[in-house]
Amino acid sequence: MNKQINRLNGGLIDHDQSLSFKFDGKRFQGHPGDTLASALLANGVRLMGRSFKYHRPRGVLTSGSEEPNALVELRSSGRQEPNTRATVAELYDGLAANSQNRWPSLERDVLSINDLFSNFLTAGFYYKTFMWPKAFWEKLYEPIIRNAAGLGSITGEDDPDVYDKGFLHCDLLVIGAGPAGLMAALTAGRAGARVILADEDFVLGGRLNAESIEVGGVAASDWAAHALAELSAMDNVRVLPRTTVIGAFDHGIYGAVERIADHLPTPASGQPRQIMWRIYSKRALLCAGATERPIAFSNNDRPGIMLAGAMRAYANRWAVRAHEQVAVFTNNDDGHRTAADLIAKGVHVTAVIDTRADAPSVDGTELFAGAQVIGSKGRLGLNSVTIRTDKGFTREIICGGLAVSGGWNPNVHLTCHQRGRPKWDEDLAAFVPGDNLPVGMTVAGAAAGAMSTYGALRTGAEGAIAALSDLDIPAGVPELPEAEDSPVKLRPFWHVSEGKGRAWIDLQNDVTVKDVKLAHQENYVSVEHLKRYTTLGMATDQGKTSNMAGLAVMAELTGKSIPETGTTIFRPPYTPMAMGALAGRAVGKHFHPVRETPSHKWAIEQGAVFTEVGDWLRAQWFPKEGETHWRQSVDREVLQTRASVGVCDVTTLGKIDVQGADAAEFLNKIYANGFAKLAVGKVRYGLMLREDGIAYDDGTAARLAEDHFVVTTTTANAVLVYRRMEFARQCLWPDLDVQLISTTEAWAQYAVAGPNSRKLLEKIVDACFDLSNEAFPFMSCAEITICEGCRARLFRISFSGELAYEIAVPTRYGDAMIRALMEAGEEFDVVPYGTEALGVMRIEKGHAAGNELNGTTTALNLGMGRMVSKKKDCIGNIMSEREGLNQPDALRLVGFKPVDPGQQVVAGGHLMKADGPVDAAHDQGYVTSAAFSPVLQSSIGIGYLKDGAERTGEVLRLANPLEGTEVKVEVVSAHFVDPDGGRQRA
Amino acid sequence: MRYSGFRVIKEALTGHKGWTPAWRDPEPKNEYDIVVVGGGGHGLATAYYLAKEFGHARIAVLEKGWIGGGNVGRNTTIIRSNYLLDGNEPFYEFSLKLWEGLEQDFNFNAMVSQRGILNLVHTDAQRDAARRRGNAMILNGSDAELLDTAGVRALYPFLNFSNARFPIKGGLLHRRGGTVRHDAVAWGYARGADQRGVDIIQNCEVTGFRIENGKILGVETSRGYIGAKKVGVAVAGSSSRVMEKAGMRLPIESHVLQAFVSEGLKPMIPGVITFGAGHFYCSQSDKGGLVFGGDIDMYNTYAQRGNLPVVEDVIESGVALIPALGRVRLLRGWGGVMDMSMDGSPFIDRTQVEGLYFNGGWCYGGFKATPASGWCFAHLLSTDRPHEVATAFRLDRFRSGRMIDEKGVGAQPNLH
Amino acid sequence: MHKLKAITPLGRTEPKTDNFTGLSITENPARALATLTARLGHETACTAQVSAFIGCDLPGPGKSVVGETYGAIWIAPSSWMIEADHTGHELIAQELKPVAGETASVVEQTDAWCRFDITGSAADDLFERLCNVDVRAMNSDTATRTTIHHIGCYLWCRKAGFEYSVLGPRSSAGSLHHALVEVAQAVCPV
Amino acid sequence: MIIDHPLLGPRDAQEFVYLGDATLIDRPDWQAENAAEAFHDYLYLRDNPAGEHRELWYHEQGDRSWLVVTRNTLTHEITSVELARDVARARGRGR
Repeated sequence: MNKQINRLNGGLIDHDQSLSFKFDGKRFQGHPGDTLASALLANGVRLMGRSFKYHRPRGVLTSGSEEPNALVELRSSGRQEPNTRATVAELYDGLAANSQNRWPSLERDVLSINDLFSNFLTAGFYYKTFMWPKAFWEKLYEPIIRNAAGLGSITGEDDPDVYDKGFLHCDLLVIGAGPAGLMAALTAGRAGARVILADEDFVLGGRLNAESIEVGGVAASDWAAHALAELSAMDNVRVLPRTTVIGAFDHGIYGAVERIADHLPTPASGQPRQIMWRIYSKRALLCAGATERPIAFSNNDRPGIMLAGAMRAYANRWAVRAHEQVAVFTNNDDGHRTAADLIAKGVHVTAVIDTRADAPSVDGTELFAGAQVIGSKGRLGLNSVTIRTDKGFTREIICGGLAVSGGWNPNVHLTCHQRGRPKWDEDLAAFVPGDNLPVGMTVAGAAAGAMSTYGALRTGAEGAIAALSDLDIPAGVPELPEAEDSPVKLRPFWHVSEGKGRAWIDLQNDVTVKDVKLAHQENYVSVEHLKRYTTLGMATDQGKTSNMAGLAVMAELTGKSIPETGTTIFRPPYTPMAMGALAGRAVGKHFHPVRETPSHKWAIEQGAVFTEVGDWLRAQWFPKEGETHWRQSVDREVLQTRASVGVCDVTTLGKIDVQGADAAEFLNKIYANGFAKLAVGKVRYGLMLREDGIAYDDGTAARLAEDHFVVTTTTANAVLVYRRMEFARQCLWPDLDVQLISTTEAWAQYAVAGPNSRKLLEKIVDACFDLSNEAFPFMSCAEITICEGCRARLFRISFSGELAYEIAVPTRYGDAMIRALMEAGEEFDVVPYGTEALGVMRIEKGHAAGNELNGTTTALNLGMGRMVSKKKDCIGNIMSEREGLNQPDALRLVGFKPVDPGQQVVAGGHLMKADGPVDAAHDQGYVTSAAFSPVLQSSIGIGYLKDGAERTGEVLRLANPLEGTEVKVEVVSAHFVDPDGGRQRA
Repeated sequence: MRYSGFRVIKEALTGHKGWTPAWRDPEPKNEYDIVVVGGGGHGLATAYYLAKEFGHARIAVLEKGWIGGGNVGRNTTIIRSNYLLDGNEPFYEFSLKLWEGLEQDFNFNAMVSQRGILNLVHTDAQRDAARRRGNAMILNGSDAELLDTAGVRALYPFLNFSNARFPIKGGLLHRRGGTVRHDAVAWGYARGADQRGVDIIQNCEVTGFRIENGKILGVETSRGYIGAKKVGVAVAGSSSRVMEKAGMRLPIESHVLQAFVSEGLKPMIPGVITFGAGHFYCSQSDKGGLVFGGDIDMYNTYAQRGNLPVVEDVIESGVALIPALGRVRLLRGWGGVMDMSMDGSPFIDRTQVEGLYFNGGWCYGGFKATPASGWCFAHLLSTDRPHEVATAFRLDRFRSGRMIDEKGVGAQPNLH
Repeated sequence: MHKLKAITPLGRTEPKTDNFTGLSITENPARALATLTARLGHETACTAQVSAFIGCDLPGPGKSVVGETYGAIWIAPSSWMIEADHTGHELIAQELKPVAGETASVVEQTDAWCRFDITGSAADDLFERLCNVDVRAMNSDTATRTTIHHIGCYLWCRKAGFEYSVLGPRSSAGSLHHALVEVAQAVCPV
Repeated sequence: MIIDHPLLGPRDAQEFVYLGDATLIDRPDWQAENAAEAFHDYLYLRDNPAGEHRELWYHEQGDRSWLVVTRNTLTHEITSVELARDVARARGRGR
């Protein structure tokens, strides 16, 4: 058991309770309130990771979500999370993490050899080499690069956790719960507004918890806790800790991820790991604080070198010293706070090095004003830094920790998510929110450049009042607590020029000052080119601590100002977020909802095999005992239907109820063929075109009354046809009296097909209805009753080509009806058939379906050219006349039979002349659908052939080079079975 | 300067002092033979081939912002030649062949990596369509293989085979498809063009065309008037805005396509996978990030940003296909503005203005087309005749009814 | 009575109930539904005649009403879903058509929908994780179309914060039920 | 995005299906002499403005109203939302 050698007293951790955790297999102790990073530091662990490119040893740089260095693999198997920032990973008992991007161990990483060759591996070096020999890139160079690159790994196992999504609504969304956010939420909450306060941390208060200051006469962290207690007691305020607002989207919509269970070993039973909230806000106040930036100097990346504010936060909040001896390197007064706080905590501060010659004095340590750090020593952790004093001498300062402060950058990220640009503030030497903010967003606190505690409290309150006043919610001006209000005193200083080693800017992607210089030298000067060429700011931290320095160096080189040099665009998410949260519960079997047909339960009892048709599950075939191959089942279903009778659930076809005085006129415009004169009690096949003249959908329309039709659509197009019909009704012909409503789900509909279908139905349909061919001929429809009074609809239509009906009852009776049909049909050996047999029979009849209606074919191609009326206004008829669609050799739908009956016609094969070449230039067409016809005992197919109507009898080659087959096929009529349609009219 | 491994070593040993600018920043001249409007991938490639293959001098590329800042700088890096229709496939096959020799040709490592593209199929109808497409590809000289479930599993064992809403029934594998380091394409062409004397002029926005008697004379720009014998416009994403200045209305709408990258991971996905039951495709970059995308945001926009519903839609599909992705973190999303044409296919054509040529309508497929687009546009600009693989990309094809509609969804750009 | 025996949308003979701490979810197949859509130019007459028949005013956009026998939800301009007890009013469409006459189109919709009644103090917590409706601001007697896990539904607030009905497509009853129950488990910790 | 539905108030754009330019309401006269050319322009050519755009959205997961939304394609600001049926009548598509 290791001792927590760097643990101090106090802080916001529970010293009385211990948590046990492992890092790289080694066991440590921490306390509730710790992060993995604070606990490791407490245990004297400075080395936490390896950099991306050179595998340099790295330690923690920050105490927050901007961390570039301390990335670990947390948890294991399906829960393994690579690239987890130790600085925000909340410690729990049993936590296990491993370092990453190293082999075999963090201390001895073989690929740190890259560092020796770093002079060859400068920015963009890979664009200039690895080109010869040509084949070596994919075979040799690239695999090596890929294996060396990447950071952590996932196991590839399924993530076992679930994620929720949710939707929240508020008047005011306050992003960040530091002094500004808390004061804003208090102000708005007290005014009665609906407020959401979200903060990424697990203890709210922001820097109030990291500083040794007082607010309102009490410790700042106590003030934060009191504020939070008041907010939590308000019904109109929702406080979301552990919640990162990841992006600002249009019209006041924000995305936020709440981490429900990341601080637990596993989520509680039934609980999601995280919730992705979509927040609809009328106003938003960004109180996201600021991020400290480092100063680059030679070898500024050794473990132990961290941001001054972070080192202070570790001491004040987490009761951890970075090391027993630390030094401070700063260009501003805030760095001095770190020295003072650490000295007060009894840490030995060996020096304060301030780049400013007029630096304020310090107590308790030595001040080097006007000095710079020009180097550092220590292999896996910092031992000392070398400084150049104002007098030009060098001195070595012993320190195991160096606190660096180059000033603070307001966290403007979310202000830029809608492509607003921040503007430059000379006093802060930083970008502050620009004028072009997302609509409804304002900014307060350090994010707005108000860097003092009092400034944050004040602007937070003012921001809330202003936002609510937009919404006509009066809010009282709160009494602001007393707090420090020190001005920012800083002299911009970005990097130390002197030094033998590399000065690191982007610590994760290993981008140095020299790399920026090289980019400049090669004219990658635009900030976007700089970023892309050097990879600056493209790591998991998205350059939160590095982008500014990169810009500053480039500005120096070009002689332009920093704002002239530009800023890269911030994009969502604010910090990396688990993809699981964005997927929510729509994964695995629940990726899409399932639609079940009315006979679903019955079909399961029959042992049916199901297939996905859109979201529907349909029975594909019904295997019988002894059948070992699906073809046996399908052949039987087809043959028995054609011989006697079969039943198929066809509920999935779209049904649209069309009523109104102008219903017939409306359908006459929707369909290419005529509907005005369809008699009541009759059904007609209808072909719908798109406005561009291409066939869109087909189905039937049944006229139940003068002013009442029921239209069917294909399963796939049900929603789309309904949408188009609404468009036609509302936008094209707004004064036609038509009412539309979908009734797809309301009716259970079964096809009853085969020569015995009438006999079967006569047993079901109530006796008062005459089903004889004379009384109810082909293409009739009627509202009837069955099974002693159950209301039903009967249509005499046929997809199979047999004498056939479709019968519909209210869906709740659909299960009983399939059972009744089967029972009544027993004497006829009735067979249930699935989509496969349905498909075989329609191919045998040459009926077009989805494969033929593929969005590029016209009525002419389908052989229905004459159906398109030229004598009326209907969608698509004008554009169907374009000459390119009416070429003499246009594709026509025809049938194909293999010359050798033992061979197979394949859908997707291309047709070539029997004696011509096989290539694209000589392509004659393609087969769209194919099946084995048990009736013809042959493979058959239908498809499109150039000038096909005139080529009956021609033998072609069906080329399928994809699968290495070629079959001779004969062109035949697509109507393989009963071409004159006698059976369906019987 | 020629790039090579030797040169890299030499420079490393001599303090990297010898590297020269990858391209110059010249002042615009008063007049050029050919002005290419648009310093994206297509514009730069056009200039490169005009100089290299068609022997032209006095060429300028005018770019409103920084070169390579359009879709060549914001895409999912995929190259492929797996189109169905004869109007398209020969063109994309030509493009793929150019990719295969590109790096040696322009002496810049763009990391062309033919790691294979797999289009998954989940239904029998999809398999039929895949077979038709695969055959069309082979008949046009490209490559394709039809895999069954086991074949897919052998390549990608971590896909959802056990608990999928839409089970994987196979896939169409196009082995020569792959990925390219996208920014490097722009830089490689820019450097190659620059070395052949092309003036690449950044921060130079074209504000108008000077046209007299139906003939182009030059372009008005934010840096003054520039005369030109011929002007080629290659500004996909902004085509309508630019061509409107020449009085043209186009069969194009602008839409935003979002794309995403995850945090870096150790190698996991060797090739490119396209889901067949949802909007999701994915590859892994050499740096380890999973690069993925899905559908466009559906509404007309010129804003280079999208909204949450599409982000969620894409990632739902991603996690449904690869359940392990739930744990992977999304690092960054971005949006690029697409020229969505009325049939989903592009234009490389003359206009009614003599000497004014148009290249656009690339939908979300412009990146893979870059070499062929540049070559064919250069061919058209140089010879006034379309290149043989680009004869179908005419602006008047809707008038005559010769659409090239791969998806078969008709005149609705957001569905292509 | 005819011989065909009904099953519930979840495929059962009796409706299913799931109970959680602070929440119950009950399948309700006992309501008959029909859509009523006024014909062009007959909007006023339709509203008057049907309102008189059902004994309460047909509600405006976003609203619902519950009368003694009939209830109504606004679903589209000049269009309502009318509901009544299934046992006594299975033929609700046939009851309404003569009342509306030529002023409206009436379509039976009973079995187009499955319905789940959700009652309990955790109802708002449930719906804020299911649909983008501002459920905490929803008033009693309002109804809105929304989507729950990609399923188009009506969310009907019968008593604000406490009593809701969800009407979803009958074919997706299983998926809708799954969504409700899974999230109920998450918002109602045992 | 949020579309302020004229009858139902603010609704997430996700509930809607987008079609395109509102000129799709102005379907040409099928009997006009230049019908073929008019249909070509109607169906295929677009202003595609960078700025204010009148466009058609369908409230599929709502009340099935087609709406004409005036939205800026650069900023996404929505300045007006009308029922498409009213717009269609105003443009003379009524009887």
